[in-house]
Amino acid sequence: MMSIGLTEYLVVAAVLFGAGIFTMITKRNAIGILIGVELVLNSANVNLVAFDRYLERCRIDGQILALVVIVLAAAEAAIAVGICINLYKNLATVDVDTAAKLRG
Amino acid sequence: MSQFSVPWQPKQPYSYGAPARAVIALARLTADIATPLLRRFPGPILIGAIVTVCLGVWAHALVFGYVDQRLLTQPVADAAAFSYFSPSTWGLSPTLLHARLEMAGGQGAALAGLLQYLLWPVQFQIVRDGIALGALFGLFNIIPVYVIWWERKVAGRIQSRVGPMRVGGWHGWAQSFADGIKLVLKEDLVPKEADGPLFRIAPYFTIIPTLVAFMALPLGATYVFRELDVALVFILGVLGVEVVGVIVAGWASNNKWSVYGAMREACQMVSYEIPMGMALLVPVVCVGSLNLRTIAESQAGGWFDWLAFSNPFAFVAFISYFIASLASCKRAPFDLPEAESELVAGFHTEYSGFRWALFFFAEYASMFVIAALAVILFLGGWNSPLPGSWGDALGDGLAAQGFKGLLFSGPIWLMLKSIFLVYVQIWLRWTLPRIRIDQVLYACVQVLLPLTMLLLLGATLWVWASTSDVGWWAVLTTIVTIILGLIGLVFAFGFVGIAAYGFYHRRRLVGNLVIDVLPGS
Amino acid sequence: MTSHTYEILLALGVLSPFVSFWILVFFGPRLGKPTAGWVGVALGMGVPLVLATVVLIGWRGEVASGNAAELTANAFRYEWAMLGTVPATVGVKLDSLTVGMFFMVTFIAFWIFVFSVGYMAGHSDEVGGKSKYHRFFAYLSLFGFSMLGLVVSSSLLFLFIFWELVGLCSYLLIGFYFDKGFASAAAIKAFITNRVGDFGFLIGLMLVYFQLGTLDLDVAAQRFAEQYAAGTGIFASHFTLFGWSLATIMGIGLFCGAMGKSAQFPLHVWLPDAMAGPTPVSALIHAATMVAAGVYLVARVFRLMTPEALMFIALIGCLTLTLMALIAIVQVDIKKCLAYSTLSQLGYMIFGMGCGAWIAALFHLITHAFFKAMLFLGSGQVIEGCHHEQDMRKMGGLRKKMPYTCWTFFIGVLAIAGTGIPAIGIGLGGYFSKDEILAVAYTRSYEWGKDDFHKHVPGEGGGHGAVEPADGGQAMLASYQDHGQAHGDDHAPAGGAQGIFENTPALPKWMFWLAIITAYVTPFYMMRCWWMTFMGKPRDKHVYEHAHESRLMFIPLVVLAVGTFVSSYFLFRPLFADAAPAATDAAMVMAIDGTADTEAVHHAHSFLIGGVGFAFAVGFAIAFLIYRNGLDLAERIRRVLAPLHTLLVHKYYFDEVYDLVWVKGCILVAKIARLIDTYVVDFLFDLAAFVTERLAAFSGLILDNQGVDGMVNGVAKTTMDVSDVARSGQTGRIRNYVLFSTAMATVVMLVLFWWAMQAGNFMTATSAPPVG
Amino acid sequence: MYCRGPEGTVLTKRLTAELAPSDSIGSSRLGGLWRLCGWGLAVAAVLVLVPEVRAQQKVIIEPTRVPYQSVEAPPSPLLEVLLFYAVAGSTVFGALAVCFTKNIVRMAVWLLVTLVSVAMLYFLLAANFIAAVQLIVYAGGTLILLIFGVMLTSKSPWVKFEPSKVEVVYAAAVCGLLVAVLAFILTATIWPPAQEQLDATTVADLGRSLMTTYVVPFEVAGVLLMIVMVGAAHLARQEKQSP
Repeated sequence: MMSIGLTEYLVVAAVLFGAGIFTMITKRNAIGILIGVELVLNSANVNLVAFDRYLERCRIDGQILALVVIVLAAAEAAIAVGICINLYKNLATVDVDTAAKLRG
Repeated sequence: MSQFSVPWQPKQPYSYGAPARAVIALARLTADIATPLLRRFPGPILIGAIVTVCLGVWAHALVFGYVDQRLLTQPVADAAAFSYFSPSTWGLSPTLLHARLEMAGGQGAALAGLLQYLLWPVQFQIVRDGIALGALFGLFNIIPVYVIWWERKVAGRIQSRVGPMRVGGWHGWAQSFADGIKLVLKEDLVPKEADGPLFRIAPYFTIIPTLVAFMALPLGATYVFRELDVALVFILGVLGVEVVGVIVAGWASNNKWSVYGAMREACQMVSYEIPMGMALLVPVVCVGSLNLRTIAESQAGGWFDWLAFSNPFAFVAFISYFIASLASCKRAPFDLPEAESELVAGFHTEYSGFRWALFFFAEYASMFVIAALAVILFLGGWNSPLPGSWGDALGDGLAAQGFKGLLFSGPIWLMLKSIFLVYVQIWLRWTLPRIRIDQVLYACVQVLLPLTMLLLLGATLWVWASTSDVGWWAVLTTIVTIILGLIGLVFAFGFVGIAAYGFYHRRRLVGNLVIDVLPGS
Repeated sequence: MTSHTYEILLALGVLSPFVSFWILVFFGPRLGKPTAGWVGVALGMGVPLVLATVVLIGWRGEVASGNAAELTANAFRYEWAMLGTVPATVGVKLDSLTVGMFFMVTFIAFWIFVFSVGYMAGHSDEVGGKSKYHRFFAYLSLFGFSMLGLVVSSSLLFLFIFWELVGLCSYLLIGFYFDKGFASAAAIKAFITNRVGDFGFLIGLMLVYFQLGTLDLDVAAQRFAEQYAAGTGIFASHFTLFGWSLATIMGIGLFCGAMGKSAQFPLHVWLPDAMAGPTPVSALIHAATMVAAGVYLVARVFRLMTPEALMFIALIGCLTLTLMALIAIVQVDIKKCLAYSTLSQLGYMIFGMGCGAWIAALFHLITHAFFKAMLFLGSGQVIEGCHHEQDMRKMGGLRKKMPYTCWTFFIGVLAIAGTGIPAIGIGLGGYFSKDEILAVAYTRSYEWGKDDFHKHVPGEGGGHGAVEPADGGQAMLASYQDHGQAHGDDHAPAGGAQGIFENTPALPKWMFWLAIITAYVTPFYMMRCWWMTFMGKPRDKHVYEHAHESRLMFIPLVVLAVGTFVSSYFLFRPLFADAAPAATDAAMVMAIDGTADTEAVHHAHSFLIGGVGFAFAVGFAIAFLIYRNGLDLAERIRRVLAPLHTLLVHKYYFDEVYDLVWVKGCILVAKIARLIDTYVVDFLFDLAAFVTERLAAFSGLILDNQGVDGMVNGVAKTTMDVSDVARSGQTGRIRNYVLFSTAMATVVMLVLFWWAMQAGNFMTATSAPPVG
Repeated sequence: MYCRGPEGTVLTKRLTAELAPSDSIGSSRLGGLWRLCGWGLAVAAVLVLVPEVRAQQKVIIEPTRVPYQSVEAPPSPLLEVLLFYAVAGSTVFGALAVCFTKNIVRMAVWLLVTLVSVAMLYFLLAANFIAAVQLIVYAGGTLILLIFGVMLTSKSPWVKFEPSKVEVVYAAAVCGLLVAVLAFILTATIWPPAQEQLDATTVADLGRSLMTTYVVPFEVAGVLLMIVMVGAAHLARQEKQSP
């Protein structure tokens, strides 16, 4: 316990991942699901930066990939919020179960 | 009790607890001691305080430089793996310290040896951090208090009034303390329909990021709590977190006006962070570092070496940054989230007491942070406008160091310049009307954003051209620098001149107003 | 000044119109009607013109002091990206060709911009109630940016990028009045025709990329020569097509681009239609930018051309110059007449390039740019003045109403006709440039292969000093150099060219004669155009009364008229003659200087003085005789030569043929396909259906009820069961899907983990070295 | 018999009627037999294929590699350990709070806690720039966007949509299992020993990498951002009022 290494960070990331998945499963609000996705992406980023720090062959690469993931996450959030707003315009709610029907 | 009859049940007088009573007593004591002195010698006290602070800072620098040199560096040099997190120096006993000093040579005089023993706790990083945090927290507290007081004074003068005059004596110097005591003692109301936990926690979301920003903000070459290589981005980031508090406050109030205020804040903040960031990239491109100390030290040497005057793009970027930063800390004319006339104070409509005060602390502290950032990035940081060569002529003696610290660089210069920019913010607030939300967004997306993009491109090309070996480019750069510097000088002297004129003719300017009969004017 | 200084100046000159473009795009509507135009003039071309002047003066000094070659060699190349193993470099190609072209483009375009301000002042610029005024100048600025970028590019890749930008700008500008059908059709036609040519260019570019392994012009030329010496790569004998080596294909491919942009013979159809754009645009396209780009391209890639490719170029140029000149005779639209004359003159330039008259062709490009810009602006003045009347038959006698336009136009006519007094050295424009092309062609046709011919070749033996600036007094310069300057003296076959050009054939004589004949046609149609417009009696009262001149518009005319005089007299020719040595690394350049005194020059001179020395007088005289008294005589001649006239009026039916072959051909193929679909495919379908139906009806009673039904129902029920199981997961709710996929992932992870544990080598780290 | 679910009842009925015409024609006796055969085939396929896949997997997963011995890592400095556990604790706490909070704005606030904690993790990992970017982009941008979305789409702060209890139980089971498996695998893995005293990656190194090795992802990300900007503006645009 007195030695902080790669494993500790990866376990934290795993818990973040599990929490993100759980959020995605148990939320019916579209934005809640989005929050779950952000958690999952963050767990991936923690993994990447941890590998960057602890594995010699991942130097720089991990951080670059993490940067790209952050950019992608921002883009994804912008689009997803746009979709949520459209959903709200069309269905007057952001409950994803309402959006499950195929009929327009 | 009261001689008025009121239709509701009057509240029983609240009996204050011991801490509150202590605070009140302390405040009264302070006022009792300071008031006669301030009333008698306002000018000498002010100037003396400034000089004392300067000398104190200089003495602090000397002492800590000595500590670093004698106590930290020598033992650490033989410790193979010293890292910031390493606790290797935590438990160093005086005996061991003495032994190490003996090993190091022990050429120090008796006074030096005494000093070493007196200062031995200071060697521990954790102790030093504690002291530094305390100082930082004090600074963080004192800045908003006096900026608020100053704002009220400036507002008064602009509106041909005198502002607070009573509390404490000389120009109401204790007004903000009194307000603070009042606000702390006021009832903390939480509306019934509000989202309680969020409502309570929201002010802390605004104030903690500002405090964190102070941690990475250098006030001098060595006066920084943590020197980060990405300090600029870090400060931008934490100031960006500040807005969450405002939004959460607006949302949790469960009040239409508050939600409107919060939405305006979110909209405005997210928009203006982009031009602000791009304007800040201009000095980064010019200097090639995100480290604020590197950026400030690259401008050492005098007025004409300041970044704003070295490069036309940086000059415009400075102005763009200043405008965008006004918007990002919701100062007038961009104070839409708290527009009193439309939204009845917007996001903090429902707040009262201490939590309300926290919002204002955060606002005035972040005003100072953005002003200091502008100073560090564009206006030479802690370097004075005097040419550095004059200082070099003084030599390196102890007195010369003090003199140089006073005149040529040091935190006092940064503070003076930052306070001046804060003053400009206040000045703008009391002279400009608030603009509409569509104008706010128009100004961002269609004016500032393209402008800052062009500035970044231009600055890049400028830097690129400066690396070429073309002879006349240096001539052109010099000419541009001189022109820009002269423009700045004209503004500075014009400002001082107008201020002096106004001060000299202050009675004539306001005509036959009550100012003539009020005390202290 | 160092070479970096020149590069920075040129790069700033390229970027300035780009900045102007963005300013006009963003702030154009706010700048308002005249201001936006002046911003375009000042920033779009004024700044580049100043820079170009500075560079030109400086560069002349460098050439005079002999520093030019060193500066060219020291040019900076920035490695922008690696395309595989081929670096894509950015840089300024710093030589006399660039400097001269840069100055020409900026000078002409500047005055066209100035003219545009006046021109657009009187024109409607609104579409749907919105002003497009700023957009016009934004497009012009972008056009300037593209063309200047094209000129300074050191790499074929960037040349191609700017090339395409030029095409785009021409599309935008030709279709400026896009709400009018004919303008947008013309724009599309120009764009598509250019795409055809660019396809060839792209093929050539790919060959350069794959075979020469570089995109830098200098390196490409060097490798070209190396590959020739080694007989490998593009010169390998197994790579041939129609008997052409791959190098020839590459050269022709690159030339295809020039064919599209410079509107050479099969792809010339877009240029007359491009008159649909505003007149300044026509001037810009015809004089300074678009069509010059093609000639410039050929000049740039001249070192990558084989003799076969050059012969192909000469053939195309010859056909263009002849056929288009003939069409110009019968045009009645003033702008179209000028357009066809442009085509013909471009034919001369390309023909000159094909003959090896590299210097003369570029010289002709410059002189032509000046007087053609002036002619077009003059025609714009006329059209503007005559209330948008373009038919010359309705004009006449305008000299009184617009004297400046009339006489500047006349100077242009003199220049394009090659007017001059032989043997004295007084002449205008084409008199020097076009006749030099003809002289080179004459040499290539008649003197080629004669034993004594090469006696006149100074520095024979392949030395690098074979070609010197023409004003240095060299008589005839015909240099044949191969790759090996270093060992140039090792092979000096007497009386024959060396290296790649030892098999260069003589120019077919009919090509030369066609060019000579066209030299007579040119003065005729130009004089006809001028006379019909300005002289004689007014033929349309309404037009005549409306005619007037605009001050802003005739200042450029006067400036360009002066420029025509100046440019004719060997101002630019030495510059290109200086650029020529760089072009002869692997190619052949011939130049003929009138002041020299050798036998071959005498031959050429004596022939040309007799042959075309007074062609302008003949042409003018014929035109004068026919059109002296109005159009009656012309009408009679037309009736006599009706079939020929019809052929020419219909432009040899090119549009019709293209319509017939390509458009109608496509429709025909589609129709045939439809017929096949209807009668063959559908028939087969119907037949199959019929047979199936009968078979099913026959077998259904026996097989269907028991076996097939049973099987089908069984399968259906299985499917139903499976889908019932699968459907329970298909809730349409995203969170259920996440749940399932997470569960599955977990299970898979567990299984893999289990197997790995079984295998006994659980996920050991791969990068660390094994212990022990 | 195939009509399940409250939503798709009508549709499913119609589909069922169309998919099962044999009912109207009259079911054949052999149908049941074929059905049995179908199921048998499916089961046989699974039985045959799984060992096959497993055999192939074996080939891949069993390279001749010597297992590494575990190297005892040196103990980390105390402050780092303390800070790590504090920050990791707040990260995990924030993430779990996001899971179990019902109110969407409170979720966002807990997400803020998580994001800031993750930024602090990056600081501990000596990735200063990523940490600052995390603060700017996530905490300062994405999160505000999310709250903004909530404000625009929520009618009242107390509106909640809840999934069924069973789903929550399933989710808890699956996610718990996932985390447990992941944690077990991660702790069972022997990682190569960490580098000693790595300096913080400088921004200059990152920038140089972005401009050389990773220039294509960098440019693609830029293009993506532009597309997203246009797309988001398009998605959220106001519908034009018909005249």
